[in-house]
Amino acid sequence: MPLVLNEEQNMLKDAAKDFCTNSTPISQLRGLRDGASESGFDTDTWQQMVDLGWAGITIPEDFGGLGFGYLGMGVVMEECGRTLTASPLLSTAVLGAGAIIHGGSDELKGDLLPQVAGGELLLALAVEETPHHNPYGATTTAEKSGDGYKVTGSKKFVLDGHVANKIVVVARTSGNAGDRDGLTLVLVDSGAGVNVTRTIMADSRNAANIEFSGAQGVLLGEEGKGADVLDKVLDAGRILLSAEMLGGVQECFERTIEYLKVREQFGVPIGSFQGLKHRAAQMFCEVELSKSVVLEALSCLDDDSEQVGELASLAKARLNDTYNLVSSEGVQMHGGIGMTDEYEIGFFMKRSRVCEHSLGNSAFHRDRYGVIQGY
Amino acid sequence: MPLVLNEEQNMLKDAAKDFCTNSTPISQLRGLRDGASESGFDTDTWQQMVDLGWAGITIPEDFGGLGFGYLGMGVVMEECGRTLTASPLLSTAVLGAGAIIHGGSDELKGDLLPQVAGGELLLALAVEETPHHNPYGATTTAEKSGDGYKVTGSKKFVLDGHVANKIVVVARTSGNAGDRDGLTLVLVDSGAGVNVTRTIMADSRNAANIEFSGAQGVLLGEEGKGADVLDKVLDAGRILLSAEMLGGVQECFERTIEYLKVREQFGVPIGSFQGLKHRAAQMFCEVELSKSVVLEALSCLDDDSEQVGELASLAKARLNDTYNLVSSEGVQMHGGIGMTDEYEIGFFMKRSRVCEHSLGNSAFHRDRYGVIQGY
Amino acid sequence: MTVLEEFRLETRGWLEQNCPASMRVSVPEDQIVGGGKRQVYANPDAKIWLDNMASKGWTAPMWPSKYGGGGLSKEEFLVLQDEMMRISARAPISGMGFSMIGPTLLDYGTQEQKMEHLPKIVSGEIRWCQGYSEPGAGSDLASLQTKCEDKGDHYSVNGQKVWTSGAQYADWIYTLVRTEPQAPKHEGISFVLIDMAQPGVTVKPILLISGNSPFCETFFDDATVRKDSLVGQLNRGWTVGKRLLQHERSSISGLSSGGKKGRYDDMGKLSDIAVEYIGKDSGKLADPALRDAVIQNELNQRAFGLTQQRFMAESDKGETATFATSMFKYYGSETGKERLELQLKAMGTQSLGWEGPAFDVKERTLTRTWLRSKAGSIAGGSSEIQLNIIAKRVLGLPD
Amino acid sequence: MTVLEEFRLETRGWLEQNCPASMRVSVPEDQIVGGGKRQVYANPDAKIWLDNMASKGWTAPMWPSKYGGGGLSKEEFLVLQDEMMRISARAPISGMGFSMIGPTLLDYGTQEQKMEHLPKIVSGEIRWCQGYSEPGAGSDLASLQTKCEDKGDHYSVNGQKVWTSGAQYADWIYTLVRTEPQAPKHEGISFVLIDMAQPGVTVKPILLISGNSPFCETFFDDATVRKDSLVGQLNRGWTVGKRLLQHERSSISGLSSGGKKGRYDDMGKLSDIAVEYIGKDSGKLADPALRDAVIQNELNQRAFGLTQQRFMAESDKGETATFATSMFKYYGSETGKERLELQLKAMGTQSLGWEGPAFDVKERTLTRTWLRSKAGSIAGGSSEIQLNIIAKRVLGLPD
Repeated sequence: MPLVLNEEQNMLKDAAKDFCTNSTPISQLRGLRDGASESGFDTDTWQQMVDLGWAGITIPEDFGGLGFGYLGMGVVMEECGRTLTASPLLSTAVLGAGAIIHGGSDELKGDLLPQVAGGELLLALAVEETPHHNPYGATTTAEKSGDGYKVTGSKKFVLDGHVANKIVVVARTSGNAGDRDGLTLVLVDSGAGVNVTRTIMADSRNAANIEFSGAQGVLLGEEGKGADVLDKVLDAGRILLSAEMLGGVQECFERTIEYLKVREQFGVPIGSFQGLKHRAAQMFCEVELSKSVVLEALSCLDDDSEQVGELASLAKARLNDTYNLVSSEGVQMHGGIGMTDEYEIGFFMKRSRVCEHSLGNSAFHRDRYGVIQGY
Repeated sequence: MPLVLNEEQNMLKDAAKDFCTNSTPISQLRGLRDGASESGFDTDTWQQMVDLGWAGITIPEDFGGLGFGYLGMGVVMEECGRTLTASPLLSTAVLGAGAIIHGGSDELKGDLLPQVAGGELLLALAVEETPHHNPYGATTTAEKSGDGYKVTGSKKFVLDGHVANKIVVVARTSGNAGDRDGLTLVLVDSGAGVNVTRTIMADSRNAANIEFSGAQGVLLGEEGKGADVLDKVLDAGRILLSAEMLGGVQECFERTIEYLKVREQFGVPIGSFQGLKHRAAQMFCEVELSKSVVLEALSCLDDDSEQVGELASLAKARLNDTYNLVSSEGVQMHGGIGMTDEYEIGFFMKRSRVCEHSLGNSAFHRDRYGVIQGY
Repeated sequence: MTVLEEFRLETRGWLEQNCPASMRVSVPEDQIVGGGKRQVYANPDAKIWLDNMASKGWTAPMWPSKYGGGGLSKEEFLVLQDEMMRISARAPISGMGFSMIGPTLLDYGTQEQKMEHLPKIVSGEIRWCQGYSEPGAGSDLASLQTKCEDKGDHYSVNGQKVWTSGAQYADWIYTLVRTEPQAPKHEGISFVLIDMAQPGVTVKPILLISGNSPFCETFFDDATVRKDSLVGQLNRGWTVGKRLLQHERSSISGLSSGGKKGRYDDMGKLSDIAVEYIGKDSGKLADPALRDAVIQNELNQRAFGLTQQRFMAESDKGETATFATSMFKYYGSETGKERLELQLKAMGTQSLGWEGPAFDVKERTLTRTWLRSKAGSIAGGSSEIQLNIIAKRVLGLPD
Repeated sequence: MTVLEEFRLETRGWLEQNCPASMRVSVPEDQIVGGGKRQVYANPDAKIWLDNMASKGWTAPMWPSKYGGGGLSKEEFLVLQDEMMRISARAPISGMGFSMIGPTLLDYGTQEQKMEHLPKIVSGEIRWCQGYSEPGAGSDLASLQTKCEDKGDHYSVNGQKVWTSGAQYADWIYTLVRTEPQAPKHEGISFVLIDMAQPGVTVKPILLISGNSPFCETFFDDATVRKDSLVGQLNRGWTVGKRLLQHERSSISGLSSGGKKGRYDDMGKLSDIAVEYIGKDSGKLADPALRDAVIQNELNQRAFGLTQQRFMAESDKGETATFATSMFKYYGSETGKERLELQLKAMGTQSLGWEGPAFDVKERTLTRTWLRSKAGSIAGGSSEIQLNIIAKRVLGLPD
């Protein structure tokens, strides 16, 4: 756990900052929203991200990736979070690719991972069936069928499910909803037996509800032991999403501080009012603590440490709460114009809440942390 | 639920304010503490309170009391709370007398209640067996023996248990710890088979741990149905303790506001700093809301309303939290001198926490409120 | 039978006959009647109900009957409220005419102004909006720049207002303007009434983060104001304007309900919604940390409601003390915001839908109500301003 | 084997031989060694352990060896820490000599001052205390009034200091005094070292709400100060004093542990204590609302510890940036206070005992630690002051 970036990671971060600032400012997201874009992200932009190697940052070099690790992916996600960049990076390069890396046969990896790194393949992970994160809650079934499995059931809030070419489905081959045992991961093509409805969310980003009616797919990992792969994939997802959120937190906070300096009321900058100063300073502390937990969690991922689970929960719970706080205070401190759609600060508040409910809210992660700690 | 006091109650309040200000200022409590008083309260003062009729405020006129009701007792408790008056009012006139009023035979009432009103008899209610309020948790047993019952077991944190002449013991005649059924209230004399150890608490007030080894007593209410009486007595106790706490809250808050006006730092009164102003204004709101819930809860008691239970929990939970907040902020805003024993503000902080853990902390009462509301 | 009991029986009978059945269910947000010349009645019963109530003056029950009001005493008003609640009758009309400018004219208006404007509010003929804030002014209301010049037989107004709520539907606007540019900030301001049906007034809706446009920018370009449309004295409009703000704060805090109902409880009780979306475990809401927070919020709402009732009971005239409005505005909007944040947590991803079939009406409404609630602690004097007022006016803390 | 690995082996061996067995358990509060001429050793091993460590200079491992210190590099220091932790060796000595005046003399002292004072700190011969605050000054430290006059061959000091922590045990006091009464507040202050063993210095302990007297009032009545006991320039003591405050803030925040251990964790982990007093239900702490709060506090402590480690890692010299000390002081003391409040909730009425047999040592210690913790956000610059510093220095918000 170095808790500082190395030079390579710093260079990646600088490059990501440049790209996001210039190519994916928030106005891009606004444009996608107002133009009712069907994919919800800009495909040219995605191709550029692929060309920069981002889709393969965590994919081993043997399979066509950069092998830069999670700290590398983290700095990119963080910069994307600053500009609310819409892209399939989390769904495809973290969640989907992760399931294949941890659960796929060498043949499957050799076949699919280069396609992910090359931007030809979009993936999604279908886990939720209720409005709350519940990794072991699957009632969707998988039945053996030929070489593979047939999947039946319905999934909610599948990130980028509406554009994915292949979907990793968390299904059940035995046991009951809530059991960790009996889960099986099946990789299905988005085609026959897969009915996708995009859900238009408040943050103008992308998810889908998906009905599977006997869709055919292949096994990832072992039958009934899907949770072993799933936990790893979800923890990586939680930590990388936390990294994205950290970017949003910082950008939103910095914009708010800047506004406090320039906005005048009663003849003075509102940042001179101690009531606001103290709240700003308190937020500063929360932001600094957030940076530390994300960095440590990313390091643990790279080290494949036993502490990944607790660090994922530490990071996600903290980033949920900090993003919620900083974005709410951002709107409040901007006053009336913070309430207008024209001004961008509100976009962070919308994104913060969708992130909060993706891959586990704070109650979920605090409970999980307590369980890991044995109380 | 009138939510305003009538003239009689206002007069009682004024008289109580006079008495407490003049006869029981905080310096009295300090004196009791430093003199290591054995009873923990001043017996002359208690006699004066009795002479004012306070011991019999809620006792019906037929039994020698004033029959002024709970709103009347509430205003007295509130004024006692302002000066942290140490007296057996809650233990004897509310909890003990309440158990006799709701559970005693007419003969017992006729015998004992006039003695309570006359200040000759001190009572206590022995309910807790752990450090947490748990009204149905009794494992202390009561066994039929002659006309009465023999009680065996140990009780903790019995308010004024070290001075009580008679003790209402919550014992079990059937069932298991936690069961509402099977509880039986037994009134025992503090004598043979009763071993009392006074507990010196941080607030310099009075409680005791008591061992009962076959102590003989008489039944209050029905065998096995003690919880019906107990609930009423505890709710009255919670609400009246909330009234005392409301007095402490107001006094502590007002002293703090006064200090903010006179204490200068950086050449100006510290009350001119917006950071402190906003916190003071937020506390003001909590104090105002606290007044309302106590008033409403007292009214419900007088009306014997079905809502007594939920109002007791509303009041106790809110006063716990508000007293905690206002006394902590009181110390913080007083700065260094707030930390000294010489200054009185710290007495409120100590009292607040002991009150908080008497008759149910906030977690207990929020949980109870939720249960009453059905979720 | 007391007079009040008699009044109750009469009222009950009258309501039974005059309140259409379709008006006895709670009103969908898009069918709330605000009156005015542009009002469209999706349900014709709404117009009948309004006319019936207006004929008794019961759209403004406590206003004097000579101005078209109901002329009821406070006690009678409470009976009317009770009886309406009994049959779940919806409010026939609401808006700033009733909550803001009406009460202000009753306090400060001339006899002629009252006679001209109040009956048209009561009947629903004229709808009002408010022109206070200006771009760049925000909480510092008194720094307003909109100019009002004396042109002999009339005034002429030039400038821009912002956050003019419902201006796109309103017929008249009451507004604060600067009549004496050289005077200190709080002096030289006047309170004038402006007919919006003139070329000098232009209205442009503002799109909010909630996707709605309840507010507008309103531009005055040589807008004409009659000389007799000045309320209170020339250059002393700040006094009138401040009084009106108290009415606004009461209304934003949900004070008008007298604490009988929690804010946002139209969407259902928070705890019921939480149970619906999360379920129970051994009889308790299955997420214990959220449960504690939900109970806390419901306890706070209840304490808040009791406090509103207490202040009403303490006041003879049924009015609320100045400082209390700041407390209610502050606490009501903050508790309301918290309630919606908890509702988001309870409903999870279903609480964040924007449009489309994956979310039902209740869910989509919540998303937007949540976003809109953030204005509660900004508009009408921010939470920070209310805390300043409490610290200064109530607690007497020094500047 | 690398040099560092070699150092580790040597250190391990040396500790094995030189750390008495009774020094390998955590230290009861009343046996913490502070050194100085009044030090009494309840356990003679404590004196042996101190002398052994002092002989290596390891009571101040990173101070230069010419001043008696250990002369270790940061890496070696971390190894020493590790190895001490491995055998649970307690710190041989602690106090303001090590955490405050020592580092300050290293930064600002003359060669002679370093040679005179540092070795006596290292050996434990001399104990120091701090004279900063004055009655009435509080957070406005620079308004201090204690007068220091030039008497030709010496200075003479008159005035009163308050909150002089441990003054009743100290031999020397470092203090801020006013040497130029006419100058603006922050100028005209000097930093001087005063020998307390003289008639002009009187110490009076202050009884606190916790029942302890860790602080004193210290009176100077024509106290004599040697001319060469001025640290830094005359009238420029504010600079020295501010730098020292950062050391103080680090220490109050628990920063010195480098985030490896939560504050107050000497009394046991909060969650363990909660389980002990409340029990479990289905494997989880039985009070679910408290459980959530306990987890939250432990998460915050962990994030705080990681942040301390991050700042140490980011800094080359192993020192903490100025602004970071304010953050750590603020967050550390607030999180620490919250931890103790939660411990009260967990332990219920057993957490509020004052004395007598009904409460065990751990319980009675908690009551007083809880009360004492309230000073964490007051002493050494209140939480409000730290927030001001962050707002101004880090965020650049205007005055």
